[in-house]
Amino acid sequence: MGYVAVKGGVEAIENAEELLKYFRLKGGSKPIEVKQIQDQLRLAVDKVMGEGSLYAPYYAALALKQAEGDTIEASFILRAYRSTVPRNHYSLPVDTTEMHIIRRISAAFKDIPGGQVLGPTRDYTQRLLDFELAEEDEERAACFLAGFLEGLETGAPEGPVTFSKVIDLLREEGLVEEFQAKQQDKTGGREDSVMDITRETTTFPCPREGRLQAMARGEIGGMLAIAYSSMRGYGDIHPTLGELRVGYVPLKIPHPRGTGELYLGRVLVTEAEVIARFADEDGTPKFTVGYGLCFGHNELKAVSMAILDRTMSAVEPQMPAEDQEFVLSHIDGIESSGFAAHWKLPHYVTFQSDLDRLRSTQKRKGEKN
Amino acid sequence: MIDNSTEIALSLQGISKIYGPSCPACIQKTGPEMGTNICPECGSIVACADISLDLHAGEILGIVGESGSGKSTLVKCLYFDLEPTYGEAYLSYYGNGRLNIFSETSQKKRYIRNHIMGIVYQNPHMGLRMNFSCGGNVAEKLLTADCYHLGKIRHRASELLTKTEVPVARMDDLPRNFSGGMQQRVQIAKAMANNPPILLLDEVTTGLDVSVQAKVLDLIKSLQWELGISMLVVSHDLGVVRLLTNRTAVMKNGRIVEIGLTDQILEDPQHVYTQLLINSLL
Amino acid sequence: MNDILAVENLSKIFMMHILNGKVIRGCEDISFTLPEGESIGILGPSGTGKSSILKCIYRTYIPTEGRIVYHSLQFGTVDLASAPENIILALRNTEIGYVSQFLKIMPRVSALDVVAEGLIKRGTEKQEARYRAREHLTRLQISPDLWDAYPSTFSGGEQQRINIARAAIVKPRLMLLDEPTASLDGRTREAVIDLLLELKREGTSIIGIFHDLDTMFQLVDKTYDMSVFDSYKAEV
Amino acid sequence: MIKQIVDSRKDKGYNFAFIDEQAKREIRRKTLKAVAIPGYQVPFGSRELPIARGWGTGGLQITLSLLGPDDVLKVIDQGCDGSVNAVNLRNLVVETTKIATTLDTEEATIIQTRHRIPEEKMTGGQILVLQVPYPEALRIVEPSEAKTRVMHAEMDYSKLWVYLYEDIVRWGGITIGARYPAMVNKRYIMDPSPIPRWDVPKLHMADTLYLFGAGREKRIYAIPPHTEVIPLEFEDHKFRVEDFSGLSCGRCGSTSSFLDEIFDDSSGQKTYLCSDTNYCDRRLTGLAQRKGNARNDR
Repeated sequence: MGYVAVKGGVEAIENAEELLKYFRLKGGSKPIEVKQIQDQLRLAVDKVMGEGSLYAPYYAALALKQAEGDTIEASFILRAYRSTVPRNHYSLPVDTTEMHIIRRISAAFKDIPGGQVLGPTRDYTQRLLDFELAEEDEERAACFLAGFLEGLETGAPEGPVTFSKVIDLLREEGLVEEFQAKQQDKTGGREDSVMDITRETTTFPCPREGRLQAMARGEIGGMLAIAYSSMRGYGDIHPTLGELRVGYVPLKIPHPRGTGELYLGRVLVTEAEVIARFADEDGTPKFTVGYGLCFGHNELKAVSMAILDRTMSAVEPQMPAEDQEFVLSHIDGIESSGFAAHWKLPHYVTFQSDLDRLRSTQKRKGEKN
Repeated sequence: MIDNSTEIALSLQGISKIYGPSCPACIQKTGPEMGTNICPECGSIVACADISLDLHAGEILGIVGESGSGKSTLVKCLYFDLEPTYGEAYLSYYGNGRLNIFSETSQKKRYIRNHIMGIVYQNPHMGLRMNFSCGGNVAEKLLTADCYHLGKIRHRASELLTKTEVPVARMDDLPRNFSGGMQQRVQIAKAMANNPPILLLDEVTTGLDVSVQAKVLDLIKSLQWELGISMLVVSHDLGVVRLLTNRTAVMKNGRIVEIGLTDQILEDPQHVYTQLLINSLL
Repeated sequence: MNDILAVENLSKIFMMHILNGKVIRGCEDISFTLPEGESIGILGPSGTGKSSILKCIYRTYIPTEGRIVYHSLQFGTVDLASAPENIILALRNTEIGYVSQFLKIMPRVSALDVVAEGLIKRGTEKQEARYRAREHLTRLQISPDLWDAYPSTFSGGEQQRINIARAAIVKPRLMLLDEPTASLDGRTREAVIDLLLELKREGTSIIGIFHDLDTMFQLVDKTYDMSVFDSYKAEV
Repeated sequence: MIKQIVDSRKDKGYNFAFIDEQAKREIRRKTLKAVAIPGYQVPFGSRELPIARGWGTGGLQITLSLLGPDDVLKVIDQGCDGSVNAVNLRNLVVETTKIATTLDTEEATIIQTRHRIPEEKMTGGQILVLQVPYPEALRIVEPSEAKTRVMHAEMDYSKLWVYLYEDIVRWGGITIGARYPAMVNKRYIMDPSPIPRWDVPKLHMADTLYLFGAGREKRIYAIPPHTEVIPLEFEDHKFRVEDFSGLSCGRCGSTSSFLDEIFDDSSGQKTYLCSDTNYCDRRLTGLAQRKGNARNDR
C-alpha cells in the first residue's frame, strides 16, 4: 500500500542521489575538469557568479559541474554556499572609470574619448555551427595561442588606463540628469546608510540601492523578459545605449588596521548606462539614465538591468516593468525556481481538503437541481 | 472647526492641491485671472487652490466648471483619493466637527469613507469592483460595519438595489455585464449602503444616454428627498446642477470664482466666466 | 400694523462682462414698504424693471444697491439683499413664495406631486399632502385626467395654475407674483383670484405684477407706479 | 591552493545549525517580535540555505535558530515523518547539529511541519514550526504587498470578506480548502499555512507556541499560547472542517483523525489512512511502551 512507499523516503533519497551521479558519468567520457569549465565555459561561469551573488569563478565552475550545466541549479548551490561564508568587510565604492577595459562601446556617438573597443564579442560574427571546433585538441589550441600572442605586447598598458564615461561628458554639458541625492529619490531611500538586501527584507517602495542589488543577483531570463516588455510597448523606454563596458575593476577595503585603503584584487564586471527620454524634474529638461552593473561578462544582463533601473524610477507605475514590487519580487531565480519546483512536493493534505470542498459543493448543487 | 449652530455638515477650509515642486509664486501666478493653472515659474499644476465652502445639512450643493477646473480634484481630496497639499476639512458627524479629517490616521479616514461619506464616480470602474457581483459590491461596504450575517447582508443589499431600481434578480450578476446607467445605480446603492449622511457625486451622468441620465438624476433627487442626505454634486453640465441643487459654486482654473443660489447663478451670473458659461448653455 | 417688508433705495444693474462690460439697467432707486397682510401691485410699462424687483426680493438677482428689509418669523429682521444663502433658502422653504410666469420645476414629476412637494418638505404626511394638492387642483380647475401627467406637457394656462397651486398650498407669509394670470381665460382667472384672496385673508402679504388692471385692483391694497417714478426721476 | 580550500571545506563542520550566530540572533529577535504581535507578519532577512526556496526554508530558519544541543526534533511533511522532504530537512539539521530526533510527537521539543498539525494535543513545553508558502492571507484578493500591508495596518479586511460572500453566492458555500484564513487576537487576519481546515481549530487557545516561517517571502509570524484564533465565518454560514463521517483509517481504525485518500494498486479500491503517521502507529502499538525513548536517527 502507499503507506509503505512513503515510509521509504530515506532510502529513496539516497538512491536518487546515486542515480544522479550515474547519469552524469554513464557516457564513459573523461570527467570534465573544473578548470576547463572555468576557462572554456567562461560566460556560464559569469552567469552563475552573478545569480549566485558570489564572485568565485572556481566555485561557480564546480557548481556548474555538480549541476550538470544547469545554471539556475548551479547558482542556487553557489548562493547556498555563500550564506555559510562569513562577511568580514564591506568594500569601498568602486570607481568604474578605473576599469581595466576589455570591451567598451557606445551606441550614442561614433567617436568617444578613448575610442570604441570592440573586444571579445560575437556581435558581428555569423552564427554558423563551427565544425572545426569539433576537431579542436590541445595541440591545435596551443598552436593558436602561440600564433595569436606572437608579436603582441602583453606588458603593462601604456597611455591612459582610465576613460571618462560618455554619460559624464553629457552630464558636464548639462544634458543628463544629475545623480539623485538619496533624499530626492522619490521612490524610496534613506539618507544615512546603504541598505543590504541580504540582511534586511525588501519593503516597497524600495530604495534605489536595494533595487540595483536585487537586479545584480537577478536571473537573466526573468530580467530580460520584463525589460523587453518595456522596450516593446508595455512602457515607453526607448533607450540609447550610452555606454557598455566590460573589464576589471579594483576592489579595496578600508585598511583593517590603521588608515588608508587595502587593495584586495580585481573583479570582472559588465557595466551599462542607458539614456532614456528626457524629463524636467528640476526645471531643466534633461535625459534620464538607467544603470546596470553585474559580475562577469554578461552584456544582456547589464543592459536589461539598466533599462529596468530606469523603468522602476516611475513614481506612478503604469506598466509591469515600472512597478518595483512586480519586478523585484519576480526576478530572483533562486526564489522563482525553488517555488516553481516545490509543486513537485507532496500536497496530499491540501488536495484532500480541496476534494472535500468540491464533493460537498457538488452535493449541494445536486440537491438544488 | 464647524460651528454647530448653523447646521453645516461639511466645511472646507483653504483646500489646495498642487502637483509638482511648487514655489511661492504658484498660487499668485495661476487662477482665472491668469487664465491658467500651470505655474509659469516652476511648472507645477495648481489643480485647485484655496477652496473654502460649507455644505449645509440636507443641502445639495453643485460645483460646476469645465474639465480641468479642479472640481473633480476637490472631490477626490475630500474622499481621500488624493492628498491635498494644503487645507482642512471638518465634518459635523465626526469628532463633533472639531477634527480636521485630513490629519486623521488612515484607519480613521477609512472609517469616514465607509460610514460618513459615500461617493459615486463618473467612471463606474472607480467605484465598483467589476469582478465582484453587484450584491458583493454592496456587501463590501456593509461588511465594514461589522455585519457578518450573510442573510442580513443580502436582505439589506436587495433593499438598496430595489431603492436604486436595480432588478434584485440581477443581484448576483457581475456589474461588468450591466449598462452604464445600471452600473451607476449599483454605485449609488453601494455608496449608500451604510446610510452615510454625506454623498459625493462626481459627474455621475456624464457619458450616459439622455434618457438614462434623466432616470439617474431622478433617483438622486428622490433619495435626497426621502433621506435628507447632504450632497456635493460635481458636474460640467449646468442642466444637472439646475435640476438637483439649491446652491452652486462655479470653478475655473482651480478657483471658486462664484458661489450663490443656483437660480441666481443661472439668471444673474456675476463673474465673467460664469456669464460665459451661462451664455454657452444651449 | 407692522411692515413685513421694506424696500429701501433698491437698484439693480447688470454688468455684462462678455459684452465688453456693457451695463444694463434692471431697476433703480426703488423704495416702498408693505404692511403685514396687505398687498401691493407694481405698475409700469414693460422694460421698466418690475420683474427685477421681485427677483431681487427673492434673491434670484443680487441687488446692486439698497436694502430689502424683511421681518421673518424665524430669523427676525433680515436684509434679503445681503443675507447668507442658507438663510434665503430657509425663508424660501418656509415663508416666501414666488410665482413666475413660467413653470420651472423638476421634470418627470406628476402634477399632483409637483403641487404636494412643498407640504411634504415641511413635514406633512404624503397622503395628507396629496389630498390637499387634489383640493387645490380641483379648485383651480385642472382636469383630474392631468393630475398624474407631467406638467411639462401642459398648456400655458395649465402650467400657470400648477405654478400658483404649488406656491399657494404652503400658505407663505409673503407671496411674490409675476403675472400669475397672463395666460388664463376669464373663468380660471376668477378661480385664481379667489384662491389668492383667500390666502390674503389668512394673512399672506402679496407683491404682484399684473398684466391686467382688473385683476390687480381685485387683489391689491395699493400700487407702486414705476412710470410715475420714472418721469419723476426724469424731472430731477 | 584552490584544491586545498575545497578539501578543507569538504569535511569542515558548518556552524552549529548551519546558520551563523548573528543571523540566528536576528531571526530569534524577529520571532520574539512576532510573538509579541500575534498574527502580524514580521519581515526578516531570510538567509539562503542549501534547501530550495519554497521547500521549507522559512520554517527551517526558525527551527535552526531555536535549536539547542538538548532539543529533540521531529520533522513531518503531510503529517508523515518519512516523507521525502521531511527526511531531507531532518538530514540537514542532524548533519549540522547532531541533535536527537524523534518520530514521537510527545517526545519532541520542537516539531517542524508542512501542511499538518499533529493530531495529539501538544503541550506548553513544545513549539510547532510551520512552513509557509504564502504568508499573506489577503493575497487572494490583492496581489500587491505594499497594499496588503496597508490593509492590515488599517484592518481593512472587507475585500477578503466579500471574497467569502461571493464564494457562498456562487457555490453555495465557502470553497477554500486548506489555508483557511483566521482572525488572530481580534486584530490580524492570518494565513495559517496550508494546513487543512481540520487543523485550524487546534490553533485556538492552544497550550503550544506556533511559529510560522516563510523563507521565500521573508516573513515570520506567530500565535502565542492561549491566543484567540477564529476562522472567518458568517453567523449563518459557519466554518466547517473536512467531512470524514462514516470513514475510518484502514490501518488503525481511527474515526477522529484527518484521513488521506489512497488508491490501492492491488485491489483498485479507495482506502483511507491517518495522515498523521505517528498518531496511527501509536494507536497500533499502544502508547505506554514507546514513551520516553528519544533516539538519534543517525
